[in-house]
Amino acid sequence: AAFWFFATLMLLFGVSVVLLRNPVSCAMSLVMSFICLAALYVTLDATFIGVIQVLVYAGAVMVLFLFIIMLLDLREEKSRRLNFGATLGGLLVVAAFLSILTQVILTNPAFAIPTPVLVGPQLSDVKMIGMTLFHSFGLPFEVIGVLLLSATVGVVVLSRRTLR
Amino acid sequence: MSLLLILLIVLPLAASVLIMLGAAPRVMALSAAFLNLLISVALFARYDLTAGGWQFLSEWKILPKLGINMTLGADGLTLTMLLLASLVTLSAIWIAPKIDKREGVYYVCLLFISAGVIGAFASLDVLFLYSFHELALIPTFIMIGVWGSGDRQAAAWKATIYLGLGSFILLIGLLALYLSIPAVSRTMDLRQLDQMAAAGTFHPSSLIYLILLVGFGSLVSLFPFHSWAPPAYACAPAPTAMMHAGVLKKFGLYGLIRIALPLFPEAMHQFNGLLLLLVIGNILYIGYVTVAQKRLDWTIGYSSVMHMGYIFLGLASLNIIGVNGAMILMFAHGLSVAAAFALCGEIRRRTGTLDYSELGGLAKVTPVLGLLFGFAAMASVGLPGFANFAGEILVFFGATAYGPAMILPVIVGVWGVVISAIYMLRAYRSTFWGPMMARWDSLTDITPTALWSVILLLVPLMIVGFYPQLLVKMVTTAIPR
Amino acid sequence: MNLSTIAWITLFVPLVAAALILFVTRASKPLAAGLVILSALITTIGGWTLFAKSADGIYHGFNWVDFGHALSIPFDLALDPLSRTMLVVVTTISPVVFIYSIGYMKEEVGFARFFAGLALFLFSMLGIVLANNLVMMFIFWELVGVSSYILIGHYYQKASAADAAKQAFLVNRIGDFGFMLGILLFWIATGGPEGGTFTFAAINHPAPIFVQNPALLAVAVVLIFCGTVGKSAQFPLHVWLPNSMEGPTPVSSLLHAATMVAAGVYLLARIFPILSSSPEASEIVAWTGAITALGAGILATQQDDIKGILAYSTISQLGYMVTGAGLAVSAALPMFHLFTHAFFKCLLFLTAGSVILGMHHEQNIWKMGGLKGKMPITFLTYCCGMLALSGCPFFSGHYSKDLIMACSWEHHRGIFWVVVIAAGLTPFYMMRQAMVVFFGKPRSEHSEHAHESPLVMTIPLILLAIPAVVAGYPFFEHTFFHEIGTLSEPEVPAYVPQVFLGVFLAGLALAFFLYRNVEKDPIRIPFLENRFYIDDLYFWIVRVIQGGFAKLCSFTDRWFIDGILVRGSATLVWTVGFALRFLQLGNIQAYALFFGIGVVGLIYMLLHVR
Amino acid sequence: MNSLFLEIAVVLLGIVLLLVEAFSDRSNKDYLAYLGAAGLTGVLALSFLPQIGPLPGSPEAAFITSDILSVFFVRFLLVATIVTLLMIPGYRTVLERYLPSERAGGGVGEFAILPLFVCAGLMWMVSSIDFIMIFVSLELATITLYVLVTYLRQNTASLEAGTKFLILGALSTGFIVYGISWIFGVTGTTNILALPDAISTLPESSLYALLFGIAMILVALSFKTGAFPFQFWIPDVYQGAPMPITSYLSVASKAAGFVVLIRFLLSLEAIPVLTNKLNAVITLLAALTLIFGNFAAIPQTNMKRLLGYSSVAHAGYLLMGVASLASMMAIPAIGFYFAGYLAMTMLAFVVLQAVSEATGGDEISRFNGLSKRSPFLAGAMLLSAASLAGIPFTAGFIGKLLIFEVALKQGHYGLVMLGCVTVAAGFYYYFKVIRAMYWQQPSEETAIPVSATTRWLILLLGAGILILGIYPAPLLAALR
Amino acid sequence: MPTLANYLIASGLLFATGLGVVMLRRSIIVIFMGLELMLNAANLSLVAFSRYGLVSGHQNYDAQILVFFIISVAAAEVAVGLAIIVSLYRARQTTHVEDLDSLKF
Repeated sequence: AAFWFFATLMLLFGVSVVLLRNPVSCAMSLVMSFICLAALYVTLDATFIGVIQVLVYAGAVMVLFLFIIMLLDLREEKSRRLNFGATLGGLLVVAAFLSILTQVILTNPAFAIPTPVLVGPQLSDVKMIGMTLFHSFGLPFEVIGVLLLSATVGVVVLSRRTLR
Repeated sequence: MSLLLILLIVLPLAASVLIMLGAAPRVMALSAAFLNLLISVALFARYDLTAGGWQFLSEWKILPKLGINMTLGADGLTLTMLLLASLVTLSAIWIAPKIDKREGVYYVCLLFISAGVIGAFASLDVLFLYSFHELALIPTFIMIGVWGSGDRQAAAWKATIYLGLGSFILLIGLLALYLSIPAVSRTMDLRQLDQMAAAGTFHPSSLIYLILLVGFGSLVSLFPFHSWAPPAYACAPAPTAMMHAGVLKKFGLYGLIRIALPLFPEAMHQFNGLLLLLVIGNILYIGYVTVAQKRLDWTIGYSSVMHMGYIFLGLASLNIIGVNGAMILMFAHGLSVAAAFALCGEIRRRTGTLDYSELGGLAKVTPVLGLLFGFAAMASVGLPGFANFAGEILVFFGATAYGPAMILPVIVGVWGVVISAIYMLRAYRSTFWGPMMARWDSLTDITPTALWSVILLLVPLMIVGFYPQLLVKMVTTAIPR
Repeated sequence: MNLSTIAWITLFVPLVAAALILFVTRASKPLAAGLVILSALITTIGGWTLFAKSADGIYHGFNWVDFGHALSIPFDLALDPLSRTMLVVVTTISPVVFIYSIGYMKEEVGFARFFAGLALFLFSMLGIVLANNLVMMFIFWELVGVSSYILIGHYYQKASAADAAKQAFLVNRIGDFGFMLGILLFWIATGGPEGGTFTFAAINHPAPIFVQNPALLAVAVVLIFCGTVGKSAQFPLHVWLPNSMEGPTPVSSLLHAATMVAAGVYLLARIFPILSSSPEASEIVAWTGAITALGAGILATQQDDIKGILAYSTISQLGYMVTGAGLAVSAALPMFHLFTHAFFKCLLFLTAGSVILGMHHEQNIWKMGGLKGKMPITFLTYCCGMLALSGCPFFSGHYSKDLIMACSWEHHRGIFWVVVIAAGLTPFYMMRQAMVVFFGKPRSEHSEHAHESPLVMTIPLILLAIPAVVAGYPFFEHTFFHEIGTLSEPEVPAYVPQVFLGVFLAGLALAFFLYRNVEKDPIRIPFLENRFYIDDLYFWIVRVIQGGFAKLCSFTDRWFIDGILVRGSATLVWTVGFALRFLQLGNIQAYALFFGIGVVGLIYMLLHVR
Repeated sequence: MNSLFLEIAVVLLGIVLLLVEAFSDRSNKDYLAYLGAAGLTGVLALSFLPQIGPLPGSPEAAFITSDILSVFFVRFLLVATIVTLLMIPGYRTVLERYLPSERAGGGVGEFAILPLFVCAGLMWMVSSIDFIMIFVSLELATITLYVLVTYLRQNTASLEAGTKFLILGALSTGFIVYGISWIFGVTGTTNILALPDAISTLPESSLYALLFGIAMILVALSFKTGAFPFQFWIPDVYQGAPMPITSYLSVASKAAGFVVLIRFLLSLEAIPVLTNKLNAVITLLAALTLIFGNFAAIPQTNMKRLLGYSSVAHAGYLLMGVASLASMMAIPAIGFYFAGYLAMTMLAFVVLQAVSEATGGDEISRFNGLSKRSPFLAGAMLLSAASLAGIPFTAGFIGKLLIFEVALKQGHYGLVMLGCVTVAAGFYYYFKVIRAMYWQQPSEETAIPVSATTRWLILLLGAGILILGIYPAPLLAALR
Repeated sequence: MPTLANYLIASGLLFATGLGVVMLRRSIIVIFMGLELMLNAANLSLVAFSRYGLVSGHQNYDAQILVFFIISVAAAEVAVGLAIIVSLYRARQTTHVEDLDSLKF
């Protein structure tokens, strides 16, 4: 039940990102669909991810988006002549992609399984993630660190009005 | 391990490096070419006929795992071609006119062509045989484009792309050949290849022969892969045309003799009909195309395409006589066509045109030039006393010996001699004989430099023409049993 | 000094002279002439010595090409009665003509070049005479061709001379086309790579294949005969000889009358045994000769150029020789006529040259007239030559011709009558020439002030006049020909010689009465003046047929092979590239779209390709 | 020595340089580039010490391996980065022109330092055997490259290139992530080496799902390697990006992409059901890439863009090699090809940088008469063009030779024939430069200055081309 | 109870939506949002897989770690991307893809 509710909601907001003209409303619907996504995570017992999702996306990312939109004060997309060829092509591609995807998913009985029950006394989600992260995923974690560092430097360089 | 052969290759390269570093271009080039001539004459003389086979061997390991090494060696044919190469090189550099723009580049290009072709002839390793030949591609491109005449850019493009494609097809053929060797004994060394073929331990598919034929053929301007040659030669500056038509072009034939003849006997028999068809195309069709030309340079360009037909006829006859004739013809044609292009260039430099309608009667003001051109023309007509005749007649004997299949080709070939007389005499008649236009009154006769550089080409031609056995016994050492 | 050395020296001395002139003494006239004449005299001595010593045998020089058993082309000299006789003819006439040339060419530019050419010719001609095998003969055959090319083209500034030289070379090449094929055929028939050969000795014994297959033999012989047709200007390749008169007169006299053109006949004599062993071939040869003799004779009657007349008469006489070769029982017969003809025809040309010089290079006989008083020596010597040629009894020509007649009567009546008519034409056109040139009154002021030529020219005339008269007498016949073969008069009815005599007188008389003091030719037959239009026909063939074919080839080469195949494919690639580049729209969304299409395509392919 | 240290050393180097840059106030920042180059050279030297991969069982062992491929390409990347860094001083004027800085040299320092992080990312990428690791290192490299491509903030071309790169790059990221998730979902692992076992136990029914994931990964990798139809970003981005970055993109990141592709395919090709499919797909990609890269390059007039197309073309030849992975000579061939490719492409870019520095543009016409204005540069460009076109005695020739050999051996006759045609096309567009340099007359006669660094760089790269072309044995031995 | 397939289809649809945004919208910012959608779709499927593909009864946390990484990477990407967009806007006063066509052909 929860799944159907949040999934439909998420998709509706997602689609509205395509349809809405005003960037601000796009951003809003984007974040809404992300929150629904977070809810879906929770239905999948991935509470930590759900929380992160809300924090990072609904928090940071979306703020960033809005901030930029305001900064550049982007009005509605100038309603230029719709390029039918491109639009049609795009829609066709999406449709083809979806059809293949659904075919792949539905033809596979392995995906038709209902939710298996989690067994055993398990530590809390967070603990598990933490342990795996720091036990076995140390190296990627470092890399992420470097990534963030160089991204920071890059952003600074790119957006300083003047460099010294 | 004799280093003379590698010296032959290194000298021009070294000279060109020095030129790049600022040495006097002409002096360097001339001295390198002269030394090369001396060395190759020495080699030619020092070759031990009684022993035969490959001599003056030297080897450098390049890709030992793949059985690819830089191996240099020479037998009679190689030495003959080396002699040809160094003769033409010296003559070409010697006759080169005063260059006002980028003299250095000019001579470097010439030297690179020379080094490349010498390396190709001296290499025992198929891969290097190929690679050295490619060395000439860019210099030719540059020379035609910069110092050429007429519609030079189009000609340069066409020749370069055509030859590039042709030689790449050739490379594929060689690779296929290489891969068709049992993996344990993969090698590109001609000697081992011959041994294997002789021992019958490997039988490359005859398809590879066709690929090689197309590849080599387009380098030799075998009909119908010839259309790059005439414009390129017509537009190239004289020395380039000399080097290319005289020596470089022979590489394709050399390759066929070295690779196709020993390794593809069955295939050559199998596809001889096809080859003969193309030969007839070369001799008869191109012959008449030549007759229709209206400019001296184009006539000679096309004639050089046509004469390839005889050489192929000799190869196709697949017997010692015919192949021998083909080899002698390679040498002879190299010298005679080089002389012809050299004189062509001299005329062009004086008159600025080679159009028959504007020339005529030049023998009056430039008798020596006329005389020399007469020699060159008569040589390419196949007059007895020049090596060309010896080659042609041997080719005819060889072809006749091949059997009834050759009746038509032989008749065509002998008729081709008439055709070449038609266009060559026409060329001579409308360039040097007949009434002369008043505007040529002030022309000066050939300079001593040019005179001697052409004589350098004609004398060996006549020596061999008078006593062909001299070459016969050399090149016979290269003919597979 | 042993004989072989003499032989070799005889052969190569002229070449040396030519080379010296070419590289050393190009500048000085006297040196050039001196060298050449010296060399010629040396050859004369050599030639006669060899003849006198009857030095028969094969003198081996070196192997020009040697593949051992498979093929070897030896460079040998063959001395036998035939070649010795021919040697005498060549070496005797040449120096005389050379000396004459000094006077004739005195004024000319390119004096040295001219003499170098003569020397080269002498060398090549001797080569032909002494060659021991077909290839050697072919080599020198080509060389005489080129020397004749050089000499005909002596006045290369004149378009007509240049063209004539070119034509001569090309027409001969066409003949040699057959000659070469013939050589190859003989070689392969005698075993090809298994010991095939082409020495005259060997080929004159019919090879087994030929014995089984006479047709093949006929083909082979006829192919060789093509060489003769070209060189000896037989129909249909006769056109070049009249045009070759563009060359200086000594050249016409030596090359194009006495020696070179006779080489064809010499070739036939060389291969006579094999030729006579093939009846078909012999008949073809005989008929060719007969037709040529007749046709050329007819044409000679309407020429106005003093040399033109002689040229056609030469062709006609060569026709006789060829007929003889076709019909005779031995090579002696054609050689005999060659022998006599060499002297009187050479003489006639030299007299003509002297006339031309006297007329300041006026060659049209209708501008001449009444020269007998002004140039007596020339006139007298001319008469000797003319009578000899016309076959007047007691003059050399009579004997040789008489034999040919008889022999043709014996073997082939048709040919006999043809030859008889031709024989009748000879005195007619010769008399016509004589009347117009020497008798009557001058027709131009050139002929008013004509003068006798200097001694350097007249002495050679006299020297030649003697053999022109006597060369046919039995003594010479015996000395020069009995070794070659029998010349015995076959048994013929009495009317044969009478007919011969009759037509001679008839022709003579007719011409006498027709051309006695006339101002212009009473009979004008355009068809004959235009040489049966054969030259025009050939010209048309060359221009339209060959030229058209050449143009066609060149067109297809330019537009199909190079145009469509080569440039076409290049253009195709270029176009594809040009088109592809427009996918690169520069618009992100277009890229995203292509990206998406790519994704879908890739997935689909990966899923469904087998 | 543990191979992990190399990457870490590079990162530390980067951080140190950042600090140095922050605390020194020299206006001329070239020394940073030199320092970086020197440091990397040190790392390169380290990489020749005997190394061991991560200890088996250690957590890193799940992500990183140290095999011939990684060892070779780590060095390759180091060299590429060194060359790029050495290009930067020659590029300073352009940077200063387009950077909004209060005083000279502002922002130049970071430009010289960020490549180090890219390098580290790519080094991790080439030695990683786990999709998670691949993903993060790939992103480290890519995101930093976004910044570097856009670096010339006041140059619209650079900005446009950056934006295109950003969006299309992010798009491909989306696909790779989605692909990873699918492969994980189907096989339960993200480790490439573990894939074959995991797949072997799969039921027939979930093959499609697996293929779907694989396809997604292939899409992303094709994007990295610039295979048609995912190459569209390449010409635009190459044309717009700063010169050193363009050369870096065309060599280093392409190489890393290929390495991952090779690892991926190597682990999959063993699986019978996949062999044919993958082979067909790669062959098709190779063919299309060859055609597009070579033919579309023919009408180009802008040298930088032409080099972009040429890099697509070379990707095509490399894909020929990838399509023949079954042959054990394939990897040496590809590695060798890359080595040669590095030398000749970077040489071309170095010369191009010098020329456009002097003439103020990247069009081929700027090379007109170069042989007069600077025979040295002209000679270098000639050499590089010859090598790119595949003339013997250059690295490019041997590379092509080896590639075509393996392709023939694997029976890709169609590809080989196509290859011939495209090579001929290549002759045309590479010789256009030669034509400009030697045939055409220069617009001005003034000589073109060549700084010492550039000169040495050119000599080094040129020597590399020739040595590899004449004596390839050692490198090939190292690769086998 | 929803099955794995439901989650996958949901994520697939989300992914497709993101793709659609990228291909149909012209404002770079919005396109960027589309890219975020795609990443999150991937995340959803990952989480779903980890929930359904249990190892010894526990979720497969590798996937969630990956999700965690993806989120952080995405954040960094957004930051850089927006910075690029800002400087683009500063230079060109546009965030419209169609204005970016100076590099083409």
